[in-house]
Amino acid sequence: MIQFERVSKRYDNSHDALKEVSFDIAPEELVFLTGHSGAGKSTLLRLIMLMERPSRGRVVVNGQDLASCGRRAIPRHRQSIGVVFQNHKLLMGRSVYDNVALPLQIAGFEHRDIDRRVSAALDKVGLLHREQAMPMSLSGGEQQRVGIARAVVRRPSILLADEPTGNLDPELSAEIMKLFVDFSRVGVTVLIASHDLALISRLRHRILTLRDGRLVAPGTARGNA
Amino acid sequence: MIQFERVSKRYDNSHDALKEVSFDIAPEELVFLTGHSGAGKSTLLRLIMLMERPSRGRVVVNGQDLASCGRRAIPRHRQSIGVVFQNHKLLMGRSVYDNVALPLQIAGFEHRDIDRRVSAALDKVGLLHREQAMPMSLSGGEQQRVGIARAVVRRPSILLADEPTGNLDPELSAEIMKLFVDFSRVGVTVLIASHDLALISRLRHRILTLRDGRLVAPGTARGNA
Amino acid sequence: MATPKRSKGARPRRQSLLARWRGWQHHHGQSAAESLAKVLGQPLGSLLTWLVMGIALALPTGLWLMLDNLAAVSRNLDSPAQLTVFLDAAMDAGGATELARSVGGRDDVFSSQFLDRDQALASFVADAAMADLAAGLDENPLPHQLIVTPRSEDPEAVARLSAELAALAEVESVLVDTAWLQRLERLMRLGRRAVQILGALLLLAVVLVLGNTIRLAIEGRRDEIVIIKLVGGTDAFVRRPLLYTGLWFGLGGGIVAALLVTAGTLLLSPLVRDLAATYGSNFTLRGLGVIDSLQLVLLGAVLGLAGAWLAVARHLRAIEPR
Amino acid sequence: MATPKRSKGARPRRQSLLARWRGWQHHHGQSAAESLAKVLGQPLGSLLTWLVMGIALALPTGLWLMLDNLAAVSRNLDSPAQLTVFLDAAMDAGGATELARSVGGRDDVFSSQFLDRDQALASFVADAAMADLAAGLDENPLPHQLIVTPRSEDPEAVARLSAELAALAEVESVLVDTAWLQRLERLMRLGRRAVQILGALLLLAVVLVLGNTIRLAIEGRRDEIVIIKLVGGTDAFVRRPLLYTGLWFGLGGGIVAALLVTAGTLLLSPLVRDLAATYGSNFTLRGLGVIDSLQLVLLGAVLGLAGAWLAVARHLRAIEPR
Ligand SMILES: Nc1ncnc2c1ncn2[C@@H]1O[C@H](COP(=O)(O)OP(=O)(O)OP(=O)(O)O)[C@@H](O)[C@H]1O
Ligand SMILES: Nc1ncnc2c1ncn2[C@@H]1O[C@H](COP(=O)(O)OP(=O)(O)OP(=O)(O)O)[C@@H](O)[C@H]1O
Ligand SMILES: [Mg+2]
Ligand SMILES: [Mg+2]
Repeated sequence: MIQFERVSKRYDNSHDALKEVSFDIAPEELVFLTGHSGAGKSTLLRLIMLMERPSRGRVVVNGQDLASCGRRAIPRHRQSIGVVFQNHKLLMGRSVYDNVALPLQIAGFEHRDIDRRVSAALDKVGLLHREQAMPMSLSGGEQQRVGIARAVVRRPSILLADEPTGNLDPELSAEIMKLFVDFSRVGVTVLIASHDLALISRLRHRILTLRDGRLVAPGTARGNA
Repeated sequence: MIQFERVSKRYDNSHDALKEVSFDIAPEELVFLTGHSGAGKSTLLRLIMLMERPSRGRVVVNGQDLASCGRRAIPRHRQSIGVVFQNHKLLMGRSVYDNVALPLQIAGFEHRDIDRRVSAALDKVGLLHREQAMPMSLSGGEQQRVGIARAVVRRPSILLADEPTGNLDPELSAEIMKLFVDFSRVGVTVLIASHDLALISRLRHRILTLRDGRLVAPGTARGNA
Repeated sequence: MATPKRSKGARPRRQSLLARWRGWQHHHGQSAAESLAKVLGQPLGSLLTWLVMGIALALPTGLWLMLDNLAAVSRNLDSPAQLTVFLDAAMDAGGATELARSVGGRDDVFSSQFLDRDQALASFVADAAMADLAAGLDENPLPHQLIVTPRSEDPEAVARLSAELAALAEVESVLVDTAWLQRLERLMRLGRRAVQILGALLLLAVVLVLGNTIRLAIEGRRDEIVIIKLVGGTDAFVRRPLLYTGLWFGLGGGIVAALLVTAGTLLLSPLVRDLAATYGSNFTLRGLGVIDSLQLVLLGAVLGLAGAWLAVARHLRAIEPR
Repeated sequence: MATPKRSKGARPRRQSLLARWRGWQHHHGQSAAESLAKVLGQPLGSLLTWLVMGIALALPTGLWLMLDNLAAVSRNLDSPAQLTVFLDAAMDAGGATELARSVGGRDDVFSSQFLDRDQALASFVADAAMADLAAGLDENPLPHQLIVTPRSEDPEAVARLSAELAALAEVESVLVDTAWLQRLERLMRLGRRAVQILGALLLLAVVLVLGNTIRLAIEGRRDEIVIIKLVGGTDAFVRRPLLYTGLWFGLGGGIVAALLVTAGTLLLSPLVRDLAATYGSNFTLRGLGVIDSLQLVLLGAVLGLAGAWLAVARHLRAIEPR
């Protein structure tokens, strides 16, 4: 589903964020991505969703080489991916409901459909009662959960999450992780960047570890989940 | 140094974020604040730095009842407090250097002084080499560390930190926590909100735990650090 | 926390065309309503924008109206060539009438009208600059006159007629009334040039005000745009509310402009009526009609939309998610 | 990662007054430089703002210049009261000169000048509207005239003198030249009213454009303002770069306005010269001098600063950290 072939990424300031990274994530697999601060985790996720282009190498998502995906095709590509951002990236001027409904609106869903799906997604992250609140009036963890609801509301075939539990307490973190695991069970390919080594090692899924932009110990320990 | 006397905070939406919270933090003490997502940790910190006013009760900081601190006195009050925000709150249009220099500029420090102190602070969080970078080109963890450098650069008498290690790997988190502990040793009162129970229980300082806005188990276990 | 359904529905389903059309329609309605709500939600700021736009639109419109009125005035002045025939001072009214009839009978004369010396003074007085000179006269210094309209407008034919009339014994002199029009022409050219300069400046101003406002609106929504692009919003989706914002600003600006021009006309028209009255004219200032006003509002809307489109085209691409 | 120094320096030291003053000065310099860099950094956007402001400033200035020029013209026209004494048609030049001398000897007459009928026609011709009428005359229909300047400007005295002169046997009629000025006065009043309306609209426009631009600048910097307030920035600290931004916009606008007015003057002046020439006048359009231009630029800067101050006062308070 997601294939990296000797991908390197050098930023303008000539910093090599990724160096010759190769891996392959099968459909419906759940993979964790870990590494120290600045190792290149977010960069890797950004390449998948075309926020950046690789300097060298090939990224293939869902059978399509992303190099062949022009500027005008980016929105469609992104619509097929659900993303939880490291810094939430919520619309501060819109209610929680509107934030979660955004991907559905973009895809041109009908009003009734949107209603139903948004409620379901917010319910999953335990925030149905804050539907009409503004993101500003939510705690850090609640904002993060709104971001998760927005990522899953369209039932994408690929789900990327960058530090989705950074602002959550251990108990809630475990619940959210379980949610991601459940998604991978119903056919979604999930890639999660996380520092919470204790939590992710407990879940026994494949773990990709980056160090200074290089993939170390290409984990093959398939989980049993 | 920081005193809460039966403080309650009710937000406009009639949600009680804090209920009758009382505690007392001695000068030069380091205290951790923990609790589930939405328990009221950030609200508590916001009351100390006058981003919110309590609905009931008294907050006394550095001997001054904050109720007596009018609108015009807020800047001076905030200048005496260093804060690490949960969502970093960096100036995206300015370089890392300028971000860290901001509190010094506000206080009217001289050019040379600013240079020296900013370098020292950035060195402490291991980002001296990214001095001229823009925050946008930093990883999540690096942004968080810039926020920490900004909070400590003026050597404030009080240091508040909201989830300062949420985006850092375990190793770096421990280092940053050690930095805070060091600060409390040289006379700074430190209050840190954190979810990382494993880490903070290892440090053996006093821990305040919030549950649904109420203080549970007013920890008195003074650490030996 | 419920577990996701174990259906194959986990893949993003392609929407049916009809559903997509409905969704598209709905987003249009929503964009229009939301941007309107936002515009109305900060009434003072929006009023400022409307006023700026309205003033910028009202000024060229006002000047255009002024030119229009001037043209109406000059059309009144722009009568066909006429000969004023001054008769011998000794001639009396009866003889003059006789002569008028005989001149009127000529082939090359369309009409010939006897103008009594008292009448002549009166019409002289109607000519502004002379009114007061005449008012101070105790006795009419003018002779009887004939007002002769030639059949042909051709300058040569007019000159020939003029010479022949001047040769008559009863005629003192003949005046051909053309140089005066040249002078007016020159004055009007000056006015037109001045109005051209002002008009050009002001149209530029309208475009700039709009472009600027929308550019700043885009900058203010930078975060929003980035986020929408990140979750897969197309350029059209991002553009829509901005275009509606431009539309609302333009529409409001057009309405303000129509109101300003109407107010200006109302303020000026008593003065113009007074002035016209002193010249014995019943000329009244022509204001903006209903249709004109609607066109002005429409123009505002179109300019608003166009300005928004330009600003969006220029600035939207620059905003890419990081 | 170094450990913090174990000094008591961990408390925020109060800065010495001198150091604070230096820091304050430095922040002023920095705010000025940074806001200028930002303004120049997006040259097109800033140019737009400058043009909008420049146009809004140039229009009232241009109108003011126009009025100024008109006033200069009317000052030429504004000669003291004069009596034109039309003599009996039968009187010859010699008798008229004699009479002029005797009238000139009167106590209530300042000067009395004999105007030959041919001269009179010539001066008649100089009066624009009549030039072409006269050009068509074969013979001079005017009698000899005296131009009498009364010693007193008092209307009653002038009226008495006029009556006494009219009673003389040699005098046909006397013309008192005042009503003509009333008429010009009325015309000027109309012009002034029109210019007042336009000027008011345009000054409003300047203020609005500025307020709007700074308001949007504030909104664009919302995040920045919140963060600065969060780390203890005073209102003055937040305000400073915004005020400088207003200053730069105003200054640029003033410069653009001066250039526009100068360009407009240069475009119009040949036309005005031509027109003046047809009236035998060597009147030239008075443009903006160096001092005037500098004042305009200064006015722009002051308005920019004032507009920024107003916008900041209105909108800055609303931005509080959450
Ligand atoms: N736009 C950019 N321009 C220049 N350098 C960048 C840019 N984005 C990221 N970097 C650098 O690339 C490196 C990898 O960044 P990345 O965000 O991928 O790290 P990360 O693994 O997500 O770290 P964290 O856990 O702290 O979020 C970092 O050193 C960062 O400073
Ligand atoms: N401005 C606000 N208006 C209304 N409710 C608010 C506001 N700010 C916070 N709340 C609510 O108050 C509660 C406590 O919020 P707070 O941010 O203090 O939680 P927290 O302990 O910091 O949580 P987290 O660990 O997720 O950051 C939450 O339920 C939140 O939704
Ligand atoms: Mg990252
Ligand atoms: Mg919080």
